[in-house]
Amino acid sequence: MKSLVKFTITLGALGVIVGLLLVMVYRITLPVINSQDLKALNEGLAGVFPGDNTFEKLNETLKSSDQTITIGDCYEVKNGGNIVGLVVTVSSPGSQAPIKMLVGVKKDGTISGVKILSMSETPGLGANADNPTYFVNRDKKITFLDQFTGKNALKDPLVPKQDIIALTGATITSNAVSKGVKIAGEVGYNYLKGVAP
Amino acid sequence: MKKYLKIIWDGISPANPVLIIAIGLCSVIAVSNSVKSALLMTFSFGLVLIPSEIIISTIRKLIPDEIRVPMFVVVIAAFTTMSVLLSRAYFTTIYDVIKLYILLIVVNCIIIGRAEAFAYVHPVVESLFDGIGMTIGYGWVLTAIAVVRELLGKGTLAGIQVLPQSFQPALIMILPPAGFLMIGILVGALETYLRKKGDKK
Amino acid sequence: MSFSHYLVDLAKIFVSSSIINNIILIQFLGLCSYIGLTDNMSSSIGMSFAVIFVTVSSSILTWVIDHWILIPSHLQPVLQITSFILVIGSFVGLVQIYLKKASPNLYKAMGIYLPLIATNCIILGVTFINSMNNYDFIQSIVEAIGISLGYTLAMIMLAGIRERLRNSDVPQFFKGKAIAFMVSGILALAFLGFQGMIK
Amino acid sequence: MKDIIISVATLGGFGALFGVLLGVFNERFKVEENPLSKAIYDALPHGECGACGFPGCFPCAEAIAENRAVLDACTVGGQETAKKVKEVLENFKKENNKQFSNF
Repeated sequence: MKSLVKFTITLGALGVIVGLLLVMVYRITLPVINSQDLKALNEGLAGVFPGDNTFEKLNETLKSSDQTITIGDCYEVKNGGNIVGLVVTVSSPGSQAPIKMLVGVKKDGTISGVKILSMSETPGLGANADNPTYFVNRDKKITFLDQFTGKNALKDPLVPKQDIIALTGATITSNAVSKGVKIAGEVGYNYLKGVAP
Repeated sequence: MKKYLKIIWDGISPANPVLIIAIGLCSVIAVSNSVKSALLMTFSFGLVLIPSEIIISTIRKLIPDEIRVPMFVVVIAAFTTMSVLLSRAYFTTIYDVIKLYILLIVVNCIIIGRAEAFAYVHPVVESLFDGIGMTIGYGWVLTAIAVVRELLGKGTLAGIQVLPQSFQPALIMILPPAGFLMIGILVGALETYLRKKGDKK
Repeated sequence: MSFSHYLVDLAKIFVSSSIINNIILIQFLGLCSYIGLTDNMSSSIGMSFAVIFVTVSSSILTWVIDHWILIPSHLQPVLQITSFILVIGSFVGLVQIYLKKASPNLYKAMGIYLPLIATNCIILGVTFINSMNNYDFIQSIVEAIGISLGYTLAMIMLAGIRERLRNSDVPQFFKGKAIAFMVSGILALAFLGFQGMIK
Repeated sequence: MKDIIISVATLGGFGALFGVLLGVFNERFKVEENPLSKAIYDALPHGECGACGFPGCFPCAEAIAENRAVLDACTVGGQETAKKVKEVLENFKKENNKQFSNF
């Protein structure tokens, strides 16, 4: 009987103390983390859709044609009042966990840029997807993600080993990123066709 | 002072976590395909192991023996989460670099292995040195494997092109199975070295 | 989606978690007990049952915590790692005490590796994979069963091979753990063949 | 304020719940410890390295207690551990000859 009381108190007390400490640290760091994430998002949006545009979050969520790919928040890209494009947050299943990306889409469906927000691929293999020093084309210094810029989501197949050079040793990651970009491009094109013909 | 050096030396070769005790292999194989990620892994590994051993060692008297496992894991997990939150808020540059490895470390067996085997039965200062010894022991094995795998697999060393372009890299070396083969060779080497040293003594 | 679609999806999760993405030979998690215990068959089987029990029961309880407490309260980034590990560590504590009484020699054979399951990469890995892919309740149980059976498969395979290796002349350099690593490397290569089986 | 309550309640609550469960299990599945192997275990360096062939130091200590293993089975410990183990065995033998004999 004695050990039961001892265990309950020790483990319970540890839980309470740890719970308190964790929340305290979380409360101190939450505002800072949120401002950092906001800054990163704005940088991401600007990076994915170059030019001095304003980004406005859509309140409706768009549907993706492929069931394994989920579409997150989308941002309308405005330049001087008229809509010039859409930035789509898309997440497609990577080797262990979903890969979350920002994909910029112009009105005619061409991809203006891709940025990976979060992924948990193996370092040195899949994680090379957003590695700035890993070039698929060494002399032109094109990284894995730069390949997508300028391609058209409707006309080009966007499939590794066809028009996209895959990451060495990480076929699953390459397929996941390419499929995510393709679906995001189609969703963006269909939305823009309806809003700004 | 000599005692502390012995503890550090234990971590490096006679009781090397990866090669002899054979724990913490999960991250060694996954991460040892480039020298850069190996060094970053060792850095973030030390960042978690050394404080964890110190914390466990300070509160070791309060932990009843029968439930030491749940207690250890909660303390270490809480400490890791707090350091992740703090580094995500205030040291963002470091965080972006080591964020992939943090999850690998939380599940790493060495931390619990050392908490259970060493920190729980030794005073704080010795635990600190054991943490340092283990980190160095873990680090040199990881980097040794990473050097060989990156050299043969990509022809580069820490990203710098070392072997001439004509060298056709053996892709297998960066793929994870090569991690197993490399550790096999290293374990064989260290055990023969220790066996020879043992016979001489 | 229709019920048959759902079943196909479950089967896909089971096959991919047990064989295609085998937790040991492809994802390289849980290697500590894999190398440490496979030098005798009975402790490998004992360990596999302990892992199956702890994995399935932890993923049930962690799914409940995740979806009933953490997600509604937006406290996931803070509490997730610690609460999952508290559950897993406690289940391991229960298994440890139970095994010490039920089968003492199995308990002795597992030695240090039994407490190591607590942070064993597999179990925390499973709960994290379930949470990141936000599987629903049934899917996370199927994933847990799949992964722990994949673990058992790899453990028994290596234990069998190592037993045969004991009476074959392994070069002196590779005696003991070294040959286990080499064999596992070849097994991992063989398992690479399953990649892309499910589109 | 709400997040503090939730966090403390979750971790504290589950901690206490598992405390009870572990306590009940510990009482129900009590097993008497072999005092000699506990004493030998304390003398070993707890490297848990398995170099002695046993998965961890406790199995090695029990093997020495039931003389299934030789005094200096712990290779990493070397001579001083062997000396310590010998001392533990000696004073254990002196103290309670009767109990030691029936192992």
